[in-house]
Amino acid sequence: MTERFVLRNQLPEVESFQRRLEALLRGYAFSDDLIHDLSLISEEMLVNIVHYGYPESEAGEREIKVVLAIDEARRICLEIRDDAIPFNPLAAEERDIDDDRLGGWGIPMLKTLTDHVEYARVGSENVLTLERSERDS
Amino acid sequence: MTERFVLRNQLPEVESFQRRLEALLRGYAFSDDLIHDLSLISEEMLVNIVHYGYPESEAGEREIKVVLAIDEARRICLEIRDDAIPFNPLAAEERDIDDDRLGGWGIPMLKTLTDHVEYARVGSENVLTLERSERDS
Amino acid sequence: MSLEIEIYKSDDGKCKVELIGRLDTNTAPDFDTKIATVEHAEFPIQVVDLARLEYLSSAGVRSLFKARKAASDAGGQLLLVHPQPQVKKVFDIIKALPSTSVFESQEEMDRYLDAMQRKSG
Amino acid sequence: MSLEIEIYKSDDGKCKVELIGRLDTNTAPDFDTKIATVEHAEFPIQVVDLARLEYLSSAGVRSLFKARKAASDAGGQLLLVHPQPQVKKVFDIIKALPSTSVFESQEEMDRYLDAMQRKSG
Ligand SMILES: Nc1ncnc2c1ncn2[C@@H]1O[C@H](COP(=O)(O)OP(=O)(O)O)[C@@H](O)[C@H]1O
Ligand SMILES: Nc1ncnc2c1ncn2[C@@H]1O[C@H](COP(=O)(O)OP(=O)(O)O)[C@@H](O)[C@H]1O
Repeated sequence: MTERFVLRNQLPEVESFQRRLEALLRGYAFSDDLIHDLSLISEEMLVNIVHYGYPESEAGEREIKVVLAIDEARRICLEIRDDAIPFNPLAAEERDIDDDRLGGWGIPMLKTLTDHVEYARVGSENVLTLERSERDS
Repeated sequence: MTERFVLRNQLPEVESFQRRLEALLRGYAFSDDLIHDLSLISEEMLVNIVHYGYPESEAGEREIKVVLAIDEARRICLEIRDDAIPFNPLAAEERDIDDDRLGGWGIPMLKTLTDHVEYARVGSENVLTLERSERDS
Repeated sequence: MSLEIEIYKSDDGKCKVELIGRLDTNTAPDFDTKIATVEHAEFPIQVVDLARLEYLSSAGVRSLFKARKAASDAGGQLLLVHPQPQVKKVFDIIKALPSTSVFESQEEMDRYLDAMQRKSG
Repeated sequence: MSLEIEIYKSDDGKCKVELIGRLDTNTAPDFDTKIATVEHAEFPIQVVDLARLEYLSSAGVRSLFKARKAASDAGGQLLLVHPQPQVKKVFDIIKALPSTSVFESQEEMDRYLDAMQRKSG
């Protein structure tokens, strides 16, 4: 199954997307653990796009597109597409241990909580594709 | 093994007896559960004797004798002997559910947390003998 | 071998009392004194957190009951939460204790308080 | 889908902050505001109880760190206790977090505080 979402670039849309994503995955009987992780990554990535990708002046006027796909093996694929400034999270510098910035955790979370992530700049869009299946706990 | 204790009829003696009893049983590798229960019953019975058995004016002047025996089957026998007013806790009236007194729990605890209890008035003494072994949890 | 009593109050009228150690013949009077300092009018709901209470004897039970009665006489409530196994055992012997006053978890207690509020509101 | 923040204070300078719900991009600002109202001079040790925190995102982590830094800049400490599995997972990703600031249980935290006091006393 494939489900498409369109979000405006403002924070309340991120939260309501998370609620819909969680409900949908719950409907497919995924574990609380997996639902938590995908919701968390979504918050991290979408909030970053809203915060850093677009100029303040365009808040709420642009669209972020998300596609959720679940295949027969119950592998979940989430594609996030935005037309904001080019940014490849996989190329972003690794935080190092001595780093005393208070933030910078979103990207480590993305890497840890997914099985596979890809980034591409396609025309004027950032396309982030991530995969995740149930994990043994 | 058999161990004898003599306590004066005052509260601090009860507490220090409990500490010695707990340490001794711990030395024999009894479970925390059993140690807890025997310490609790001791507090209940000894405090009752101190409170109700002797006149206030004789506080600290009388002796309560306790014998602890552990047999080969690791059955614990505790004998409490006092020369206070005659009182048979086993004959004491059962608390009923609607009873709205705030207290009266010592005797139900005695019955629940032991395997066997006997009471005898021997000469001028109350002799309470109780047995307890490890329980499956 | 003793009891520590920590009393926490919130600005919006909640009071939480944490008991650490043993509530028994020796320590019950201290609990009686300290719990009596909490104003019922200001703190109608008093929560006694038993997470770190290792030992409870009938003298302690009596004190908890007295405090509970004082709260309800004043139109408030005293709730107990997080009893550990040895303490739960004692509550089990005292079957007369209403199930609405000892809660395994804070969540369980919250649900009870919410339901109560819905009924009265 | 939101955050409740309950702040409890004791007469002897202890402060406990309970977080209930989600600490995320939406709710972090509310936490920032409320935790800032706790005077460091009066409450040098602030304990944030996470027992009922279900969800923590990096925005929440940032707020906890900010509060922790504010406490230590003022010569105090902010300690975290009772992280639930989903929250623990986030702390595990953030390996940089010193092990002396998140405690599984209150007992573990008490031992740490006792040891600290013995060192300084
Ligand atoms: N979508 C994005 N567009 C532009 N820059 C981004 C984007 N996402 C992240 N960044 C940059 O990468 C940095 C690290 O991001 P992250 O790990 O989420 O931590 P934080 O947001 O706490 O700084 C950000 O501070 C920002 O400079
Ligand atoms: N050793 C004793 N000597 C005389 N009376 C006793 C003794 N132990 C108990 N009692 C009586 O039995 C009652 C019930 O005892 P108990 O169940 O321990 O509850 P409580 O001490 O809370 O009243 C006491 O109130 C007291 O009147």
